[in-house]
Amino acid sequence: MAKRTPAAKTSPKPAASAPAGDAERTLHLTLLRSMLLQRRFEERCAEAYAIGRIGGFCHLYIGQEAVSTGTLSHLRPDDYMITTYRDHGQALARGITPRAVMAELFGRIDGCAGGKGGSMHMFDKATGFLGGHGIVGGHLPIATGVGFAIKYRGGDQVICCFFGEAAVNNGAFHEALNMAALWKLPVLFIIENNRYGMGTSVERASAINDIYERAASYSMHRAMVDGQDVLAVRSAIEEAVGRARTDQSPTLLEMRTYRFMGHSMSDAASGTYRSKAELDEYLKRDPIALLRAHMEARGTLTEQVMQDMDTEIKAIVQDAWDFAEASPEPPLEALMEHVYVDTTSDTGNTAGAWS
Amino acid sequence: MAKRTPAAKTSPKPAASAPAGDAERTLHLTLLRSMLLQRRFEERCAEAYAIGRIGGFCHLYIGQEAVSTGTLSHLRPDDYMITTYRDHGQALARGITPRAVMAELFGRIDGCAGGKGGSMHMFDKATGFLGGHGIVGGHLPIATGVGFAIKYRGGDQVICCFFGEAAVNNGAFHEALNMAALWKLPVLFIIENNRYGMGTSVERASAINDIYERAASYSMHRAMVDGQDVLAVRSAIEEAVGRARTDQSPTLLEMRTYRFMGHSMSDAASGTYRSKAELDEYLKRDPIALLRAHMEARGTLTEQVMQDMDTEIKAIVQDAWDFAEASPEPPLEALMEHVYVDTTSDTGNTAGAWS
Amino acid sequence: MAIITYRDALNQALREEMQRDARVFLMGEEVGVYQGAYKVSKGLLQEFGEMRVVDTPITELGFAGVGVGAAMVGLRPIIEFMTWNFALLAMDQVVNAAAKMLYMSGGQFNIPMVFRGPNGAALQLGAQHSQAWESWLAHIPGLKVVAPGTPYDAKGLLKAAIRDDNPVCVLEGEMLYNNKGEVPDGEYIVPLGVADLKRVGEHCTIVTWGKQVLVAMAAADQLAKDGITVDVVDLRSIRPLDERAIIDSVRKTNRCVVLEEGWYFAGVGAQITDLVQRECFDDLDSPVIRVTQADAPMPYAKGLEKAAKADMPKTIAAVRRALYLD
Amino acid sequence: MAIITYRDALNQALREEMQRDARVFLMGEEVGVYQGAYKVSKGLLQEFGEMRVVDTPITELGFAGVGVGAAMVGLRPIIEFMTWNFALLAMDQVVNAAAKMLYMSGGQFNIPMVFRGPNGAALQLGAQHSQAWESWLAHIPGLKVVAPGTPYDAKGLLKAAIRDDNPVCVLEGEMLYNNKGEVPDGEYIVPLGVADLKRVGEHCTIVTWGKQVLVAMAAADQLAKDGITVDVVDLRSIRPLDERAIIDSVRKTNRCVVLEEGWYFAGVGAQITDLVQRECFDDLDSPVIRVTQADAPMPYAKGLEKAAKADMPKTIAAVRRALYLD
Ligand SMILES: Cc1ncc(C[n+]2csc(CCOP(=O)(O)OP(=O)(O)O)c2C)c(N)n1
Ligand SMILES: Cc1ncc(C[n+]2csc(CCOP(=O)(O)OP(=O)(O)O)c2C)c(N)n1
Ligand SMILES: [Mg+2]
Ligand SMILES: [Mg+2]
Repeated sequence: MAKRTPAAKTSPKPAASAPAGDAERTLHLTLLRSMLLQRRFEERCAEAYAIGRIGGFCHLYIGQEAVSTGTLSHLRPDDYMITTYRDHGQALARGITPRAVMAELFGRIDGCAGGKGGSMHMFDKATGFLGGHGIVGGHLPIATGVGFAIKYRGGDQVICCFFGEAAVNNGAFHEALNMAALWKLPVLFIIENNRYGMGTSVERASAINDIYERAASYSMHRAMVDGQDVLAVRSAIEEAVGRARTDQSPTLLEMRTYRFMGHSMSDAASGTYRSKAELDEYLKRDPIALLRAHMEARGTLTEQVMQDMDTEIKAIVQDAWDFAEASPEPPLEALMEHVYVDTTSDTGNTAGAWS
Repeated sequence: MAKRTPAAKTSPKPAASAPAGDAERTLHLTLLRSMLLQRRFEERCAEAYAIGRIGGFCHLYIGQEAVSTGTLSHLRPDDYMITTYRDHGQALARGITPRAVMAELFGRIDGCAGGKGGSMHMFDKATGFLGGHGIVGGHLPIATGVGFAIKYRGGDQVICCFFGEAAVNNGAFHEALNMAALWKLPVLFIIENNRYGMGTSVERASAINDIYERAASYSMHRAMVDGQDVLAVRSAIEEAVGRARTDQSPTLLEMRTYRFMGHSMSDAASGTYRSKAELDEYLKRDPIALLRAHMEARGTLTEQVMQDMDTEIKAIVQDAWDFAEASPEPPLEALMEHVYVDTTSDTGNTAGAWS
Repeated sequence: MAIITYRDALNQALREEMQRDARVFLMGEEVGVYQGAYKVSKGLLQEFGEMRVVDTPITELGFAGVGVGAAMVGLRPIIEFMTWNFALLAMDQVVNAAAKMLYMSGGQFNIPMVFRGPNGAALQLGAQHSQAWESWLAHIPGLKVVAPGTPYDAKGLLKAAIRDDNPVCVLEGEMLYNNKGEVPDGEYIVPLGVADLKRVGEHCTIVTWGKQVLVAMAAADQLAKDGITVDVVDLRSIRPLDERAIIDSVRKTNRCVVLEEGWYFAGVGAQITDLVQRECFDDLDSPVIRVTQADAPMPYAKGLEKAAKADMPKTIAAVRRALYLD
Repeated sequence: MAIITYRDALNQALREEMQRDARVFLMGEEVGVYQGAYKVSKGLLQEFGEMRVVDTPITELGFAGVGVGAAMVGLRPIIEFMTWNFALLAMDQVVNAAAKMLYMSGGQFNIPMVFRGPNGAALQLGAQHSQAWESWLAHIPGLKVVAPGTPYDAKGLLKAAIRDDNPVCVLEGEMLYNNKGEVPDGEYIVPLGVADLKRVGEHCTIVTWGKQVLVAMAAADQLAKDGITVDVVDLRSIRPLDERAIIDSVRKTNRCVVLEEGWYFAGVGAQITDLVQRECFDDLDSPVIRVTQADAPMPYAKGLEKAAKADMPKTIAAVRRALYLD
């Protein structure tokens, strides 16, 4: 079945023998912390779903944390990002508080979308989090539009657009990438290739397996990245972001990763469409374990630090849960709010001041 | 503006010095005749449009006759084809009678779609002409579906799908090609690259200029073809059809051609978006003139034969006009006919006899 | 009569029709290996093989078009939309190709195909996954549209849809798949365009379809406790519409409530109101009253979602209003 | 007051709003170099440059989404569909993104954008190029929908649409572009949601919008010759709907005809009928009568196309029927 090895081998990685500076340790701890937060948060989501605190569709991010973390740790606060329904991890990695994310999942008023969006539709204007979107491929043209706006205003921001590998077969992918390349827009298209779109493997859905090569159709920069290695992700992103800021050109990155859970809460982790053996193979490349091992080898992480971090994070997630549970449901008046805004642009903007 | 020379140079062409057999002469005369019929027919369409016999949008095929002719001269009667709104030439090349095509253009009952389709929507079940379609890109997935049906039934037919170069940027192109390649279906995707989608040149719409290379995204066979050279078209098609019949695999062919008229009857031949000089340059590679010169060089065509053919064809087109004009308008009852059929499949088909 | 689920009823319809006619095939996302996102196609890949139970890439526009192409040359495709929400991407193929091909071609190419999948809201799926499409689909001449509310109707209507030589949209209900009901053992068909009077009463007519049939029946039970009895006209088919059944009922009860899942503006309910006020102008004792979803995208929060839906209390209130009781 | 065409009125609106607000840009197929497929954007590329007048590839889904993205981060896009027929491909972006974003995000991201282009049939364009979309669009909460019938309304409504902070669909008419009418020289706005009583009469109300306004006016002229006078309520906006204007008129005339370009099943006209029968139940002397396109795809043949359209004779017949004259 697997025509490729679990880990891609092309990505750069700091040599294990280089001396570990303080800056490096701080960075690595930050990355580790972010990934661990996402992991522990999702574990509690599974629990909350099981007891009915969270409803609807719920897609966990466990296994893919290096992608969100490596990518978003490199963005500036004024950059933008947009993603799919599998958005909890990215919401946390981008800096939305666990409280606001959990409250959204619980459908409460303090959620980052006021309880109206839910698991699939996290939004946060303050951090430039332009939403989790539910239609596969639908947010890719939107990302191109954000890139267009950045260029229009003459800024040097970037927009990061995450999507699953199954989206690359959709027409929206094609239209969005062609325009981003044609107009040279600062968009990072990030494929989270976790090998499956629900129960369909990439080989059964795409006529080519190295899907980053699709970028050739648009003469776009492209690379395959080991999506389990947060440092590899970071350096690929660094390069792409640099190009986007200075040259305003887009990049397509295929991050090879794996989801350790089922597609959503109603799907078993293995059985129908992937084997237990395959899952076990990929579990060996847990992104958190990999960074941890790397740091231990470099002497920058001890068992104690790790345990303390874990304890602290668990408390943060518990706090998020408590907060969400205490947050009220939206009042019934909210039902008819936000269908329209009442405002108009009364003054115009001849100066081109961007609001 | 033109980043490429008018004629592509990669296509094979019989050496001018080979001896010309009878079979060759017959073939070339057939091809010449088909192209000339399309040319003269379209000239009369322009006239009919000017005096209001033809209404709506009307897209002439003048300049592109080598593509339809070279392609369709190679198909079997039981093969299928499907195309865009620029469909008169292909309808004739496929063997729909000039009478039926002209009557359709005049909106008459003897038209090949009973007057209901019009210029953009020629249809003919008898010749496997699956329609001219008006939504750019819309018929590409339909072609993939026909390819699927051929394979499903275990046949060795092919489906030829024509479309303009502007359609390659549309999502439907991407979805249709990926499925055709993934499932290995006998579909020939034929780009008629006449350099413009209305007023937008290929360079202003596509991030790459060699658009046949898009097939790489689907690991699909591909080639660029001199679309003004009917013999080059034929040999490219021969190869692709062979592959489709034996191996059931699809091909993307980019036929480089040019339309000598405006996009539709309301568009000038040059001025706004392309220069007179560019048009003049391309006029030098008139597909009819090229084949004629080739035959003259081979001693297989005389001035007299050419003139006789032209006279005969003009008479055929005049006959089509007269026929169309005499054909009645559909009766008003026709308005509500063909919205639904009244039939159901009462018997089933366990035997798999394909009807 | 066996008691089976709506899901199994659909599965039986698919299996029987695929056995009966080699031209029939099922195509869509996850219909094969995964056995259907909602397991409606369970076992079919095993029985009929990869060529007749086809998993697709996520390309609603594309595979809907593939179905149209296959139908043009003699096959009888069943296109499953994982949910109708995603069919929005395929509307060009449904409307411009499937619905218009017969007409544009002057009667040469009919399109014998089925588009099916769950329609409307389930529970807390949020704004993009909770939309009811019958008002859009039924607007389009060339399409037929059915919405079964019970296992019996689900099997019979799906079989009729598969045999029909026109494109038929079958709107199922995610919340209905587990519901059980009686389904005859032998072969049967529920003809398209024939409504079913699911309950007989005197004081008011409730016109409804699809999953709202259950809401109407529950409302009828409740109203009966107060001595108010209603006709429940289950349309089953929205296009063709059984106008006769609606008119006959309203001429009898002189009052009409239309209960629909979707939004009110230019909804199917508006069309039924139009029909009733025209054909029963002198019979109506009160205006036709419509019960619809709140005029907003669907919110995620449980309480808001509940408040948004066209439910039993709202239906009861509408009937009482039609009777000038409140 | 200058007498200018509908096309020039739209062009003025675009130019003035682009001058007024640097965030406003125009994007679509052929809007730039080609000066617009129907020349509505003539001269704008020359005045505002390539970044603000943007030619796109043929990707309705894609560039509609580009507009949504730009709107999310503070620009004010005007997306031109060469015709609304092609917008079918973009419906996912219009419905799932533009219309729902504000709601899904709990009020954080409004989408100040305009989708515009010619809607409905012109002459002999056949089945795929002759479709009126207001019934679909107005069904969707989160969208506003306007359909100007005159140059004055075209300019004023388009300006209002551009300034509105919500997504607004502007339905123009290909057959209207050359029509002339009075347009004031100074700045003005026609507010969204306010109907215009284009003609005052006694015996019947004709409710209409868009290009059908001219049909209604012609019918009114004709009817007047027989002593029948009508109110012509030009809705101008379909969503928000000026319910008051409709109700007030029908309460005066006691009769109502709804004239619309598109198909009848679940059309906007059905919604207006629903409103009228509910709000004017005791005022109506006859049922609301609807005039719509024939319930078939649009045929190409001249005579058939004419027969398919909702025209003046049919409107006159409907008014006479409402008055029990025939
Ligand atoms: C257009 C559309 N079709 C179908 C679906 C249903 N669906 C939701 S997620 C999914 C699989 C997507 O796989 P992928 O893009 O690889 O992302 P992953 O879930 O693996 O993160 C499908 C089919 C959808 N949401 N949108
Ligand atoms: C989806 C869609 N968008 C826009 C149009 C309007 N339109 C008709 S033809 C055309 C240009 C197509 O160019 P190309 O594909 O190169 O074909 P050509 O006309 O050159 O043969 C456009 C934009 C359409 N028919 N369909
Ligand atoms: Mg995936
Ligand atoms: Mg072209």
